[in-house]
Amino acid sequence: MTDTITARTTEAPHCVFDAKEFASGAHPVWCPGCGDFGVLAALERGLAKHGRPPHEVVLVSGIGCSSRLPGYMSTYGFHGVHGRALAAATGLKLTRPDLEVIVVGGDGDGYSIGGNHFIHACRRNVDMLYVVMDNRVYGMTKGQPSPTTEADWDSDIAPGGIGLRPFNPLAVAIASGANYVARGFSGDPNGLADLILDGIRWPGFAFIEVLSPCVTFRPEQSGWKKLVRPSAISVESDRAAATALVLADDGFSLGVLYRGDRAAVAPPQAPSIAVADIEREFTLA
Amino acid sequence: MTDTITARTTEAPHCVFDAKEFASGAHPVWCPGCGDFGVLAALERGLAKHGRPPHEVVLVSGIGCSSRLPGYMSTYGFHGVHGRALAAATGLKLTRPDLEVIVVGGDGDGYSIGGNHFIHACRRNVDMLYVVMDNRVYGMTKGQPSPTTEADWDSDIAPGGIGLRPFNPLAVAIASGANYVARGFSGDPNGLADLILDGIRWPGFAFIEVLSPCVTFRPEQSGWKKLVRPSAISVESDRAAATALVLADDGFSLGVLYRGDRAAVAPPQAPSIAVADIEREFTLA
Amino acid sequence: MARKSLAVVFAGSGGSGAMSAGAVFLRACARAGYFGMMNQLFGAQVRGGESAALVQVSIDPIEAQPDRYDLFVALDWEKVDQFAAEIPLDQASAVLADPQAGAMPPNIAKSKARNVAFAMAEGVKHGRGAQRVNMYAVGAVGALAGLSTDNVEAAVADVFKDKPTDIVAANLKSAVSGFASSANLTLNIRLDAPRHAARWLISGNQAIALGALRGGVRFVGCYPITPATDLVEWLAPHLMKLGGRLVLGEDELASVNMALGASYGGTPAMTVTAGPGFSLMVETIGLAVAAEIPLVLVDVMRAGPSTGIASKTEQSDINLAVYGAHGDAPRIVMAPMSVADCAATAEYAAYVAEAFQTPVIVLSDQQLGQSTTVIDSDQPRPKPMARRVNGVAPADGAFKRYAIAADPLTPMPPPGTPGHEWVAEGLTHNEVGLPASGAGPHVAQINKRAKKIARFDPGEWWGECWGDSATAIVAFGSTVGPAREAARRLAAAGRPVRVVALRVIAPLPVAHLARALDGVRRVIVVEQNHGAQLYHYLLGQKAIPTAAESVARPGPLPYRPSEIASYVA
Amino acid sequence: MARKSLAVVFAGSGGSGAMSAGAVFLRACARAGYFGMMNQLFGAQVRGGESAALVQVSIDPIEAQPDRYDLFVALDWEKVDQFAAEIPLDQASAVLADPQAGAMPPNIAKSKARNVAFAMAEGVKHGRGAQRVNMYAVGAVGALAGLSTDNVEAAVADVFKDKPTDIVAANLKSAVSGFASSANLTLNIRLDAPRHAARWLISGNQAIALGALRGGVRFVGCYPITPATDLVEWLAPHLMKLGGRLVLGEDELASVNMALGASYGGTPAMTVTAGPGFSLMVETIGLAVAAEIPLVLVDVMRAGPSTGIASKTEQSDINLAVYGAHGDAPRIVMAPMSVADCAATAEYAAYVAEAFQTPVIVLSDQQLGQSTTVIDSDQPRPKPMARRVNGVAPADGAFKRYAIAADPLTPMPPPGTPGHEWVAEGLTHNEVGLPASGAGPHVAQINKRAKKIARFDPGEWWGECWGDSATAIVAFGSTVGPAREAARRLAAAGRPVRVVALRVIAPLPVAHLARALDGVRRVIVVEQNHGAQLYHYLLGQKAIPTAAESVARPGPLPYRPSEIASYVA
Ligand SMILES: Cc1ncc(C[n+]2csc(CCOP(=O)(O)OP(=O)(O)O)c2C)c(N)n1
Ligand SMILES: Cc1ncc(C[n+]2csc(CCOP(=O)(O)OP(=O)(O)O)c2C)c(N)n1
Ligand code: SF4
Ligand code: SF4
Ligand SMILES: [Mg+2]
Ligand SMILES: [Mg+2]
Repeated sequence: MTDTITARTTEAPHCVFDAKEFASGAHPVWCPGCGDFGVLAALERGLAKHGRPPHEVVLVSGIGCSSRLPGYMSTYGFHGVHGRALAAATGLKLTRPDLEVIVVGGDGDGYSIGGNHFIHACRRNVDMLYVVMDNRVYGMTKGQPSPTTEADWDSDIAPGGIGLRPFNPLAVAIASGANYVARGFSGDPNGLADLILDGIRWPGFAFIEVLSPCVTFRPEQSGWKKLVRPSAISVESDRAAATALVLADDGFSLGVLYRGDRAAVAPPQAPSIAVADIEREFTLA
Repeated sequence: MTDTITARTTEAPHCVFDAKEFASGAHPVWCPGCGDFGVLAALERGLAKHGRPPHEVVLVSGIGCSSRLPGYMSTYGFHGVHGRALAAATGLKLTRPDLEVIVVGGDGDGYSIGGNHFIHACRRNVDMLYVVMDNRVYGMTKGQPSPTTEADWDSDIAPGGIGLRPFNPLAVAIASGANYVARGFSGDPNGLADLILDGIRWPGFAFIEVLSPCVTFRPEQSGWKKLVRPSAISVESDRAAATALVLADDGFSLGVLYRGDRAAVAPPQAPSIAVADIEREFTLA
Repeated sequence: MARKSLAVVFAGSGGSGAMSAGAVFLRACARAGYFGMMNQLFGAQVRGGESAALVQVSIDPIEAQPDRYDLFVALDWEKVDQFAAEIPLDQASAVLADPQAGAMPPNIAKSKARNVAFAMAEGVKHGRGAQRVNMYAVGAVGALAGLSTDNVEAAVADVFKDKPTDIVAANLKSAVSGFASSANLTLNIRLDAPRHAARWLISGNQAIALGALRGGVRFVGCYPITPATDLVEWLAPHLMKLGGRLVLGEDELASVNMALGASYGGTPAMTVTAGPGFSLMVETIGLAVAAEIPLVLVDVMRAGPSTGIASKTEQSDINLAVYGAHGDAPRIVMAPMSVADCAATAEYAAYVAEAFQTPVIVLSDQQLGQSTTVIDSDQPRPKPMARRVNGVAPADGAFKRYAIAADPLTPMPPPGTPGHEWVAEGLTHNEVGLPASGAGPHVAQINKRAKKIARFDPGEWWGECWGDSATAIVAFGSTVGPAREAARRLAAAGRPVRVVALRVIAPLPVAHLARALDGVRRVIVVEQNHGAQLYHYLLGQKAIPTAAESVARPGPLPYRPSEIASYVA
Repeated sequence: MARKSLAVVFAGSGGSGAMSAGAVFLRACARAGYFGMMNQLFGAQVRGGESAALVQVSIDPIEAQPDRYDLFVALDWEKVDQFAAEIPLDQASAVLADPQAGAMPPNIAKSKARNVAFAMAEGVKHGRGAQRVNMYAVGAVGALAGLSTDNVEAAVADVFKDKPTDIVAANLKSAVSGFASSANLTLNIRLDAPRHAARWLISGNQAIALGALRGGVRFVGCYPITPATDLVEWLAPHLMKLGGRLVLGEDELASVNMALGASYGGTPAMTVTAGPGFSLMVETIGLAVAAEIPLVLVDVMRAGPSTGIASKTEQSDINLAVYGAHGDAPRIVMAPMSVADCAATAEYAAYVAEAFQTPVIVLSDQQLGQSTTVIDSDQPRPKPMARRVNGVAPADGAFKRYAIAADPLTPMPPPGTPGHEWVAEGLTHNEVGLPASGAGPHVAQINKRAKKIARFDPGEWWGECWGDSATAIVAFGSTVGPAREAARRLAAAGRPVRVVALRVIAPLPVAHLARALDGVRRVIVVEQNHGAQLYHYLLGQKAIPTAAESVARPGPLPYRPSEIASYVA
């Protein structure tokens, strides 16, 4: 991350932590080799660098393999129902702007059942980070095509492939108003940790799409490590240009794609009246 | 509409109707002057030109002032629950490709509660037309800001304005994969009828955002007739270019914005086995 | 002879000002010291169509729509007769109409109500400056009822306080000339002198909002839906000024999850909806149960099923409130017993949700919610209760948010508390909140939550019982008012009836209810839905005898006292 | 002495092949003519972790998990003892384990089961080429049970039919050497000779899918959810080949509305889900009720509330199925009484939905759905019923889709039918389907729909009653099997018990149930949830006496026959 970027962050770190302090110690249910391990490591490292203590951080998630992540961190967590993590996080952050709110989940949770909350979270621009572990499959339910699955990926439920052009989360995020859009790779936890730190500190709604292979149902995704390249996407503050970039990209360029300058939703105002003042409205005098 | 476009339509009209034959005769509950009257007229005219008889057409809608429209037409109709019209229409069209399926509704129904079905309908690209009567307000519930409402529009529920950048339906539709994207105006029913005809005939999912004033809760929208201009948006077959256009536009340019060349979802295949063949799978011999 | 109460309708086409007429009349009477209630009827047109303001005023509190109206004021006759079925008139009723407006429409005329000619159009023409027929009519009716011009004028000023001064002046002038014109009308609707006391003019929706604010609610996630929208519209600006926030969700799924997220953060939170939205929310209610997070859900019931009739009343969401959600998801359900009780019930709901770390559903209904009512402002209030947040920091290992101990209520420190980090968990979990799939934790946590709900004893807040007759009517919500009015009349006729109103519906306050039904030989459960939802629920809980009778019919018409009285009699 | 039945567990760490072992053993026994059932247990890891295959085989049909296992085959001991609570062993049980794998873990050892050393690792080493311990074990157990090598080899070929030939060969070889090795084992698990008949090997989920196809379902909208996913995964390719279509919705709201849209178009349609998805669907169930559109909803119940335990069984969605949705929304609810009954119940549900133009909910559960079972292939099937589509074309005016007439079932011609255009309407509507807000149409249409449901008489399809004792167990779904097995044992012990199984749960077949309970003095309602949902429902319908007893406990453990027998005794 360049100096310019750091200079625009909203908060400076107030103390320094070790990544290990962000681990809960619980043993992940993930299959050995699952990409989500890399994302967990990146979150621990990114948060350690960020410097806020675990109790000031809340990880919010829905349902899926990836959504199990909050239990593996030493922070507060909210493991809600499938697809609604962004909504819960919105209520939380709007009432507790003092907390660091990070939403995590999968492509099914976020782009399928959670799609409406995704586009509206982008639009609402509440100051939080959303990390999607995209493995282009519903892992938890044992391998069905998700919105980001390739059209021709064969599965029991869609023999021969689902036949639909995959959902483009980055294009949709930009069109919907996200203020920060990046792509990371679970196989590069340090690079991802930097993106996470950057996204946390960027004002408004920051979205990081992470390529996070499902070794069990999409073993061919182990080839992703050869496809990713860290630079082709450049930071663009222009939505049209950023869209053009992302539409032209093959989906394997990593880095920050877009950073906007929308102000995040403001915290609630300080109380200016008491309930008793309101009651007067009903009197008849 | 140019010849080139007509040449790419999927079906030719098979007989000619009068617009009146598409009216049910029921008296709309709409406030006098509501923009939706213009959309109703445009649908009647567009369908008459299209030439399929009323019984081969199904109007599908959700809930809202605009969603009342199916009852005012002489076609078949499905007036479902709030926000789910596109899903119902998808099931209908996929099983009854012989029918002309048209989905209508409002900005609340389509972009707010129905947002997930909107982006996934764009992606799924089933051959149907979706007409949104956008009045930038929840009319039926008496005037709350919708996703397309201007940030500073004052209302009881959001005094001083909701403070959010409005949702850009056209940009989101393009990012999500709609195959046809246009903007119309209820004050020009003939122009809108042409767009409707064009959208019906274009393969795949066609989306027409219609500026349709709510004279009751947004009386200032009567000024729209001075703002709309019929030409600034040109037909673009390039998604990035179309996005750039729509992001730069002030929202009042009318016409076809984007026409893609994705093939629509194919109809189901002809039966190749019988249930008895399946049963054999369970036998133990 | 003067009367104790008066029921008046102001009706007319779009633009006739029927609603303002009703509002001014109600307010003028309220200022004069009367109780009162106003309900609204609208035609099919979304806005600006014909309408009718149904106003009752009385020297006693009013909790039910009347059996009949004394007076029907036709501001004009356009499309107004469509309301006839909802406005019972009889030969003792008077219809005040302008002869210029044409003949009484047949649906009204067949009531045999007496026609009293009132040249309103002429009347306003004679005044100076712009004039309003509706205010002219209100002035006249106010005078006939025995109000002072002061009260009428102050009411006009109140109702039009946000309008430009010339408009206010024109309305005032019309009301005053109407007042004067009453001398020419032979119509005895004079009211007895009222008893004065501190009163409020409030709707059930406003009262629920106020109660929630009193109860500490500072976050609301919601999505507009009739007839709950005006609740949140009233609430939004007040909540903002109290330092809270109302967020419009993109749908009900978002709204209820936003509220749950805010509550997890430590802020008492609420969502407000009606049937269709409530149906969408039950998955998240289950999450609130499983993860033990406080939440208030207000359902302003309307006529169902599906989209039904959005603007009209019914009590048909009992099943959904009590049983909605997959799995074993016990929750608390309450219903205000009157408009006057709305604030207290909502406040109580907020406290109970917090104290028991559980969703509390408040079943209001359109009839309560949208009745603008004069109530005594001095109503009983529940004692504050709060969420337990002081957990014992673990010496080692993770904080046991979901500890299995004698007390099923385990502390839930808010995020930001050092050393108590926990994960709110909707999966079957162990004591520290990690997912678990064995029978042990599954059964232990289900028992923990069930015990918590079973331990909730509302005490005197369970409901109310009036009378000690051997015949009892059991009711809840907006049906309590008509039931009580029916009981008053039956008592007056020498046939006293007990009325048992449930404020807490689930968990059913079985012991309190049994005490209230002690000595009863005939139980009649009255409710406003087709399926007799409450009746079957009470049977299922063995709370009423199998011989209990059920009076159940759907909306959209509110129960009238005579309907209940004639069944019981 | 040979035995009538045998319960065997194959367990081991990820990669040990416990599931294939179980599948081969079950299939080999089935081929030999035995009945059987297999259930699966998995560790916490999403995939590839430790697992156990629970297999029972018998000369009689099997409908319940056993009280205890005769044999535990440890392919290795890694993490396997976590399953101990779910695999009852006792001193009469044998544990077949390789001494090389180490000592028996304490949770298993404390059962006092006899350890039978079986040098599997050594055994496979001595064979030629690549070898599999799991198949070696199956071969040995098969031989001990008295199967022929032919049956074992054919079963291996069946189970591995999609694998490359070298893999199949290696597995075959191991099974054969294992078969031979059995001679060295002193373990008497020899089965009685079976009775042969036409049989199927099928899971409840597959059987429901098959039943739906038989019933004419040609469109499915769904969203993956455990334990319903394998149902739709099996269904999808078959549906395609039958000219139908399965669409993966973006969520359950989409799925159920897609199905409803397809159904409106004239195609029998279904959605398939589990608790969380079902909760999301209830708003649309209400629409299907109000607009009178056929729909089959299959809920494969799992442990709740909220996300609960996705992979384990419970019967806790009765409340949601019977009562879920706002407003008066009566619907039909059914449950298969066994795996063998799944196809018939699903087929029946499809017919009833079509014929009664209404949503029909099929409550299956994980225990039924994911039990791979040997059943007699010749099961009773329901008579086809179809949707009424031939409406009378109106001479003038619109087609009266929602006509109020003596017969509440009014024709619903599919779109495309000239002259019968109608709008499916979820608002309160008049006879032609236009929104209406008066009491008249509201009450008339609610009555129409209620009458329709009330007229549904399932006849002999209501459920079943076995026995005529004065003590009756009432059960449904996967609890019927254990109840019947308990009854068999009690009868054998000279204490006969009647078992009453409900296939139709709502509307409650009150008359049929009353007949089934005729002469009963003691009623015991057995169900698998905490809240005694069925019990309270039956009480609420006055279908059982208030003295009826409730046996209700949550999942995730299935009921075992002894549990029910010891309560009853
Ligand atoms: C309402 C609801 N519907 C469906 C499910 C079943 N379900 C659990 S996780 C999941 C998809 C997970 O996919 P994704 O978010 O991509 O996570 P992954 O497992 O791939 O990390 C589904 C469909 C559920 N738990 N709740
Ligand atoms: C599930 C559900 N939530 C909320 C509502 C209430 N509701 C009815 S229409 C509507 C919004 C309508 O807005 P829009 O789609 O823009 O239509 P318009 O009335 O403006 O034409 C809402 C929120 C409902 N009927 N169902
Ligand atoms: S199934 Fe896939 S996504 Fe889930 S834990 Fe295993 S590798 Fe990861
Ligand atoms: S409220 Fe607005 S959108 Fe609704 S009918 Fe009236 S003008 Fe049209
Ligand atoms: Mg995934
Ligand atoms: Mg709108």
